[in-house]
Amino acid sequence: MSTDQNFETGLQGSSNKVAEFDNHDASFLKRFQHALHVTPSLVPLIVLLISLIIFGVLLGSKFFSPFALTLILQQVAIVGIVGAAQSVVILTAGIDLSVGAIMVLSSVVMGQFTFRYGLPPELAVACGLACGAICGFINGWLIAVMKLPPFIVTLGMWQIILATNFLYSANETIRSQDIANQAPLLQLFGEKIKVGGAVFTYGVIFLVLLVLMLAYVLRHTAWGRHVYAVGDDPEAAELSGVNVKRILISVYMLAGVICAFAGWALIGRIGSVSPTSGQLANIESITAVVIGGISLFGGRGSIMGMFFGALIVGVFTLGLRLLGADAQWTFLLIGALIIGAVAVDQWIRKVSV
Amino acid sequence: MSTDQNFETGLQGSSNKVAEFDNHDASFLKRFQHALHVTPSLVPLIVLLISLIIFGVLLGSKFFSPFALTLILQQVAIVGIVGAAQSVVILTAGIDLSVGAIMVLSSVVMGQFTFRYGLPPELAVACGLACGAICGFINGWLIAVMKLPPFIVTLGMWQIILATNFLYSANETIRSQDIANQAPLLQLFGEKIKVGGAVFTYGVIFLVLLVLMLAYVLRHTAWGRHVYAVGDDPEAAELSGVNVKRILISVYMLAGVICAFAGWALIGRIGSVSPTSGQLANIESITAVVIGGISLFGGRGSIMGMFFGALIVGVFTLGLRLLGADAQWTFLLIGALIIGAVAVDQWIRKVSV
Amino acid sequence: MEPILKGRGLVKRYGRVTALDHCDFDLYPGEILAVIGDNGAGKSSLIKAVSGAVIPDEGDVYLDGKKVNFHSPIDARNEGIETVYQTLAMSPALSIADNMFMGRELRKPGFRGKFLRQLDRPKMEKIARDKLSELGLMTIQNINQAVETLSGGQRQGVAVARAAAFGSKVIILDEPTAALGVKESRRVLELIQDVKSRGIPIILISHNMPHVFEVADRIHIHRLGKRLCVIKPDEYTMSDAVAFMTGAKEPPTEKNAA
Amino acid sequence: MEPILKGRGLVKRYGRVTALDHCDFDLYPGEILAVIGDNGAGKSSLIKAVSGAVIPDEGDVYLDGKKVNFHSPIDARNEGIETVYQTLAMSPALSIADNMFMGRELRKPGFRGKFLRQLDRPKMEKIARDKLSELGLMTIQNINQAVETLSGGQRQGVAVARAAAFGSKVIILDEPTAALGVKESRRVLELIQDVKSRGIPIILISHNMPHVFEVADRIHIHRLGKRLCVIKPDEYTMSDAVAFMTGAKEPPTEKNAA
Amino acid sequence: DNHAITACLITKTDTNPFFVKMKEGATAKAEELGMTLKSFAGKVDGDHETQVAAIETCIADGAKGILLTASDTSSIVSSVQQARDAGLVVIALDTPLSPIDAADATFATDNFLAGELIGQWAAAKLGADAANAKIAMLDLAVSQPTVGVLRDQGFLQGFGIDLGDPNKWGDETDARIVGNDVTAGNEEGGRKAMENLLAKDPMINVVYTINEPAAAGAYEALKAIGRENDVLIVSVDGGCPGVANVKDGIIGATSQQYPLLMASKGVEAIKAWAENGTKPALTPGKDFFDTGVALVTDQAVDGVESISVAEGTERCWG
Ligand SMILES: Nc1ncnc2c1ncn2[C@@H]1O[C@H](COP(=O)(O)OP(=O)(O)OP(=O)(O)O)[C@@H](O)[C@H]1O
Ligand SMILES: Nc1ncnc2c1ncn2[C@@H]1O[C@H](COP(=O)(O)OP(=O)(O)OP(=O)(O)O)[C@@H](O)[C@H]1O
Ligand SMILES: [Mg+2]
Ligand SMILES: [Mg+2]
Repeated sequence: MSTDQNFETGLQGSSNKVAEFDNHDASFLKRFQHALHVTPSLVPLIVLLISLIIFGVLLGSKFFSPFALTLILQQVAIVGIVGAAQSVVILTAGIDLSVGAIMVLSSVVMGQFTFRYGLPPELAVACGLACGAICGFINGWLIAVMKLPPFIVTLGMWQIILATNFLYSANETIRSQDIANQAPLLQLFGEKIKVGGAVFTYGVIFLVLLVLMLAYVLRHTAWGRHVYAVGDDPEAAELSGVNVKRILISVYMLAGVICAFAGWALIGRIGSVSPTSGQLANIESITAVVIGGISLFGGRGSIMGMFFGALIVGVFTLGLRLLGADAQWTFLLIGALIIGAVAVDQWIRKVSV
Repeated sequence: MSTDQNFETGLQGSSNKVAEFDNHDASFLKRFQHALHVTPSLVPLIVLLISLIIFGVLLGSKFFSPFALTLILQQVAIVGIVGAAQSVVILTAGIDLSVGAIMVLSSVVMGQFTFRYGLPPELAVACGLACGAICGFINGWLIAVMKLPPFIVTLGMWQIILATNFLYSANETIRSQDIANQAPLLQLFGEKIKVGGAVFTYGVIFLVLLVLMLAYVLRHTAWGRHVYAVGDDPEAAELSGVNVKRILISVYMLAGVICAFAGWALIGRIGSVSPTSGQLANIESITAVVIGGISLFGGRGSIMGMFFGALIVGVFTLGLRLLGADAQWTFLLIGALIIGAVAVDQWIRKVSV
Repeated sequence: MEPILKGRGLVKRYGRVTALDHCDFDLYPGEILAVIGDNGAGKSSLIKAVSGAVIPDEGDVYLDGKKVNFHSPIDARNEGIETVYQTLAMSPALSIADNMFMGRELRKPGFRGKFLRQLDRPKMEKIARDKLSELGLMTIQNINQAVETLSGGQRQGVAVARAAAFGSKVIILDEPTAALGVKESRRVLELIQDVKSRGIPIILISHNMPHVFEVADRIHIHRLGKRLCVIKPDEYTMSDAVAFMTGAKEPPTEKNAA
Repeated sequence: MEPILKGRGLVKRYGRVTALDHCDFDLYPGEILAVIGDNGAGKSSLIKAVSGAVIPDEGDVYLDGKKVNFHSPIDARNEGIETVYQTLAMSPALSIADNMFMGRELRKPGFRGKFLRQLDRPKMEKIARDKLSELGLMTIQNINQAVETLSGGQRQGVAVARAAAFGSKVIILDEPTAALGVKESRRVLELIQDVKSRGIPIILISHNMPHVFEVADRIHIHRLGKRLCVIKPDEYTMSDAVAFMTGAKEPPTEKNAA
Repeated sequence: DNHAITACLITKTDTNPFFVKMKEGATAKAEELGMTLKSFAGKVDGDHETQVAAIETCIADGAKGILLTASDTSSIVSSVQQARDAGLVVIALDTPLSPIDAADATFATDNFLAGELIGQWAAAKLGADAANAKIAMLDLAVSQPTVGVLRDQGFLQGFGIDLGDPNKWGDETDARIVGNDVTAGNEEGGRKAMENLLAKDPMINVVYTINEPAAAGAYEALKAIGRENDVLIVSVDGGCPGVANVKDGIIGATSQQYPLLMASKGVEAIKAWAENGTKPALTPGKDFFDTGVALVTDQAVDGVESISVAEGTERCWG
């Protein structure tokens, strides 16, 4: 060892213990704060519960009935499914403005392939799902390989897909009665299971399963971890061995497929195939995602948060309507409550650090 | 000096020259590339010129007339003004979804204060501008002080302001003839200057002056540099002495005031005061900003780029219509061309590094 | 003598992690105080707490004997405390000159500066270039380069130059030579001596023992979030200091030995 | 002997800045090659060019005598080249364990790993903790902490531990001890010796001359974007090396002296 | 309690003055009859998912009946059925559902007829020149919501142009049509669309507009190039500003509809249903209750029935 290093003799006998401090976290409050900190999706859950309670108190059994509560689930099913797609994309620091358009085009494909070309509904559904996957692939390819900004790519694709939808469908609505008679499979997600007053559609069940599955995949598989890493810092992810392109393309394709499922669920919900649906899916899905605490800058947040976020909006909407607020007042109050919900979220997070 | 440092004696006589390499940048092409690199707004300018030339060749004098070219300017005037507000916000890594709503509410305030309360138009205009400033201040306060995400704040404010607009105006339109008779000041921005076949409205002139002024302020004042610093890395900006809160609030207030001016210009353009205007201002202004090369992640890009971005969309829209594309096809092609324009942009940038 | 900057009972917790654990701190006028300690001992947290970059959970900071409540680094800067943070705190997309003058830009004289509020770029660029030359950062080829295009060491050089140029009361340097080359490190040490000779006290965090023992008047040894002891470099050897800070030896009993 | 990793005529330009100017480079099997040079000399650019992180404008890279075209760091990793970049390349919001195993995650055995593709978190966490303990990074209190909450030195420790754990052919370390404390630096040097004794060659970029002269077999001196000369630490003194790299002295004429 | 009867009004949007007035009329009537009225609306034209949610909300709320202007006339049918199954009476206002008997009753104007009237008027006004007219079609949105298609196709039919597929606009091949563009039904869109079509052919002399705000915008564009006096603008709606514009010669003729009548009739029908379970009667000979449409112009032409501006002003709605 060179003489320059002789001060290092002082190292002999240095401590090898892990640093430890008094554990200040004994109290319930502290433990609660810590729980909030490590599980960020608890925050929107709490906001959700609080708003449920408030509306419950104000409205009584009109709101706190199994019927009304499951109605909220049905009303958020489509937004929730699209929001799941949006969440995965936003976790990579992207954004998908074409979700609504993909959803509608896929549902139109399912409908028209059955009725215009006479394909068996199973095959038409498969074509619809493939259509979603293709749209997603184009998004992903442009973003990952051509390195174009997601916002612009999906903005352009939104217009392209929507226009294609209008041109292809010739604005024809396929009527509910016809579907029920000839291809009930298309309405599968509209089937109901009744438990007492509670009504669960297959669409709602699909949403819950989808969210649980994505939560598992994002948390417990390598692919999921890579999604977070790409959203966090794509350069660092690339340098540390993540195939960023492959992840991005797979994310946008997955989003496309989920949107196609949303399109299928949409047929179940409204009964018919209508090319003018889904115009608000973008903004509503993004709202759900952000209220759910997923950062638009990527890499932070959980899909459960999105689910609670969508429910919060659903609860506010139904609650305010039942309270008798008219449409513009409802918009106004929902605007205020969106800001309020996020403010509460921020506040709880701050307390919990 | 301790003996450990004796290797530093090697430093004596070390070179003090600035590193220099052969200058490879002699050729025109290289110098051009360098120019592109240091002036990013050149890229959308080039895309704009290319698209002008292509449509000019395809359409001849129908397109290359002073009338058609200045018509494009008139058509982008509102989007351009709102885009200027949006640019400043996006430079701070924010986003303002409420621009369109602020614009409409301000124009309604100007109109209703004149006609409902009989204020002199000058005062009503001042009230409209103040209304814009207040909306902007609320946005800025929530974002800077309450530390809420800009997307959510302005999403909520969008709904709140729009609902207020409809509730306050009771959806009443004030007719162009009434304004022309009683308060022509409100239509000021609709006044025209004709130079040969070219028609310049005051609105267009205002847009150009606004862009030039903002370009100056952003580039040559401390406030402008701070806007970039905040967008780049707000934490670093704070640590290095920027009053991040003050900058953010001032940025959103400025955006609000500019939107109010846009509302005034809107009255000039459509003649009347209509609470249903401006529904597309958000998406169109963001499109202009992003095509203009301003990063949605803040801190990069220039306001001139936004101006060219708005013009690119204007040129495409009018050019395609003149080529005979119908409304749906135009919609589709504009989607494709948005992606195309940004792809060209990326490509030029890559070549130029 | 009254310390110019003093901390008492500072506590800072991050979730379950305790970065500062009732830590005391003293800086006397005109001295160079080195702060040494293991990685994660809480050195950066300490200087952030005294420079306004984080607000401590408990404890007080005194400047010139008066209690101060810094709410942001700007407050500290206005009192003349200039800090080079370990993360450097620069805006990557802006130029070197822009970064050096961030928050204290120079305006053109006369009408253009007063009413158009135009910046005096040539002057700022000239000063920036001079300050960097003083530090011997000759490999910077273009003063208008964006900071993100600089090498790690160049970036650090810019941050140090900024602090040295503007600090008037206290200068805090958090590992200023970590990424610097031999020549550039030497310049920074010379600069530190230089600043000291102007009567401004300096806090220097460093892992480089030879540097620390060369320039420091007193050495604050930090361990597990608190001040373990303060020693004078001429009374102890480097190997003692290393032994204290790593817990291999017991520190001298009189805590404020030096 | 054939170099295991070789660069010839590498050029990399960033706009007007020339970071690599027809640079050559050789790493022989089993050796520790130090790369030294001023800040901004182009050391980081050089190792990025040979590890796939940037694609050089001109010039070729050879691995085991065969020309390779790395398009991304993953290509280089697949060939067994593991790199610690100066910027560390970590995902701030993810945990230490997640970062260490990024791109090479371990899956649970059996059904859950094969079909559900479930990660084996306990195992990854255990390995991560072991690797960090080997480096003496004892102050890390929680292996599931997000990397962004670590101190600068702790972060660097994690990056070094990752490279040492997974490199099989070449390990490249860009200033691995810049932010490390005395104890931790010593551990890294020991680790380097350790890796070498496993027969894996190492490229070490460092500004710390004592460290360089202690561990290096050969020293590549980089100046103004090219290799100035290569020396053996036992043939020249530290002060010679510093003089060469700063341009104070002419380098030995036979370029490949060592 | 008198307010025990709750009725719902669900409109396409609540930003279009037409629906705003409809709501005002319904609210006033409900007040008069001592009922509670809750109103809902889609966010944009064509937004039928929000309407579905609104129907569900009304069911949950225990309303007795729903007044509905459907954004998508066939998509909404299954939700309407759900409401009827739950014991609510559903009355389609303004726009019939498809099939029309999906609702308990329909109080509507015929949008196709409204278009047809202005088409006939324009053709008659031009006389022989109608054969070489240059027509600009200012429509609602690229998504082609039904109301826009009906008015557009009605106009073309009235003008004597072959429709192609009557369920969509833009597929006509007649050379007299310079082009279709979309306006979003407001002034801004009207002006821009008009400018685009004028750039295509500056000699346009007939302008069909989806509604009166779009017509006002189109007029501004024409004024900007000094052609406001030699172009015929026709429109649909009959709101008070629109009728005033007819008076000022900005719009040549407009088809007036009667939202207040629809709304008040509808509210009365719900009250009747709630109190004694009677369903409203239909206009004899039609499968809906026709609230009527009238052409408002001061330049009456032969063969097209019209009312004067003075009369139109008396009956206008907002
Ligand atoms: N923002 C933060 N969130 C959570 N924990 C943090 C944060 N900042 C620091 N810590 C923790 O606080 C402890 C002290 O960190 P600090 O940066 O002060 O150490 P340091 O002495 O400066 O170390 P180094 O020499 O490596 O820079 C570390 O354990 C670190 O993990
Ligand atoms: N992405 C980039 N864009 C532009 N210039 C760059 C970029 N990366 C490096 N440079 C420039 O290239 C030159 C070499 O940088 P490099 O990082 O290779 O130096 P280095 O020898 O590693 O320095 P240090 O010891 O400070 O880390 C510097 O002048 C730097 O400014
Ligand atoms: Mg530190
Ligand atoms: Mg380097």
